[in-house]
Amino acid sequence: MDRELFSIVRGPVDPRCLDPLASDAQGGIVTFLGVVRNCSDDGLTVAGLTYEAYEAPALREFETIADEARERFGEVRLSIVHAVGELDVGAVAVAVAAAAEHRSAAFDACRYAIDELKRRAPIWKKERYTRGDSRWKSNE
Amino acid sequence: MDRELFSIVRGPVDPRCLDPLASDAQGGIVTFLGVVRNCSDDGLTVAGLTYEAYEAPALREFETIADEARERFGEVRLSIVHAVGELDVGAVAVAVAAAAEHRSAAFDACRYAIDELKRRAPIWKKERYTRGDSRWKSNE
Amino acid sequence: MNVRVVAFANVREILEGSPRSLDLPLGACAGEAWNALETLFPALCAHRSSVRIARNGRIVSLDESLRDGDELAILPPVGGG
Amino acid sequence: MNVRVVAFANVREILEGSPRSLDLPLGACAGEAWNALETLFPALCAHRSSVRIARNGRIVSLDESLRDGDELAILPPVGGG
Repeated sequence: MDRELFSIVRGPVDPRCLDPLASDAQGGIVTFLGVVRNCSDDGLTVAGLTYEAYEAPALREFETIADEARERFGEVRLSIVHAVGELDVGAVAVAVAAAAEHRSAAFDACRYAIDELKRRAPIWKKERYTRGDSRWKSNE
Repeated sequence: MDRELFSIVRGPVDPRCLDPLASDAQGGIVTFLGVVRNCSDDGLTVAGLTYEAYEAPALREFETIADEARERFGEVRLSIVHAVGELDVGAVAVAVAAAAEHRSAAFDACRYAIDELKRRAPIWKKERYTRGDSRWKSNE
Repeated sequence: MNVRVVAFANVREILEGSPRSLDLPLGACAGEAWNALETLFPALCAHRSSVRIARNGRIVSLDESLRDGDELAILPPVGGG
Repeated sequence: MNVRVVAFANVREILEGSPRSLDLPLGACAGEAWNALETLFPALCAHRSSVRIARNGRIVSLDESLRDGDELAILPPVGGG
């Protein structure tokens, strides 16, 4: 039960870090990977993203979110890993995995975790554009 | 756009076969892995599962499900891979990945695909128990 | 005429070891093919209400007419995933 | 008393290159700390309504009393994921 992982890593997340979440009692594993897109929501061509985090509070927030998911969706195991630093287009910025006996709880917990992470975790993102400038982008 | 994969493989699914689904335009990738559990829904200890498929119609059904997901959830790419043959506990029996510009469509499409696969795809499963017997199990 | 029979899961096990083709009168429908199979394998009766029949890979109703050389598949309730 | 100031994203850029500690009267609250920062960095005014303040890693209201040695974090709207 302690192969859950809550982590902030420098540079792209390697999704294989989520593999140890699997266990013989869990039939469904749902994974979300957030990948750096080549286009911003307002249509600019993105060269990459730079993330920064208030690390210790962010990790505590990950664990709180996982606790809340367990309260809501029953026995489920979660891993949450977020990148900081400079990421290129195509890099994995965030990886969330939820393992549960049945798939419904795994889907619900994974979605809850990424939604809440984006809403609450003290992490910030700067979009760097190919035209040369850059801009901090919040999720609000 | 043709790095989608619809496949039936002999033996456990290697989830890395889903990796080519990622692209620079897709910001969210949701993956579902169905893993062989060590316990049946009626509490028996499971030694493994044996799957069989009506292969060509099953593959057509995978593609139909992907088309339906696109109609419902917009631009989304899907891969669906299912195992046949004998699988041990812990093996991946089915892998579904959905990639979309934003995470909501990716979650919805992945969940739709696995729900419909279980409901409709011509695939059958026999549970083999450690006590020696075995039983065909339908999803109904 | 002659149709090839394929079956899966518990129904496949009932048919196991039998010839996988079925001689039928010209113009027979899927329901008649099922009845012929039930006569050969009485254990199939228990599955009558739960199986579906596919003709050349597509689900059909029991009144679907068959042709020589068709592949007739007997599909019990599915269990994928 | 003295508190350490950490800031992130656009607020961090406004404070960049400045000493990261702030001298405050004994018993000052988080709001007074913010006002002191605004006086030093007028560009912060535009962020007054959107930032949150954390004391030693926990979000607090502006009337939260500070202690010597606290870590005061200035958090603009988040953008993780």
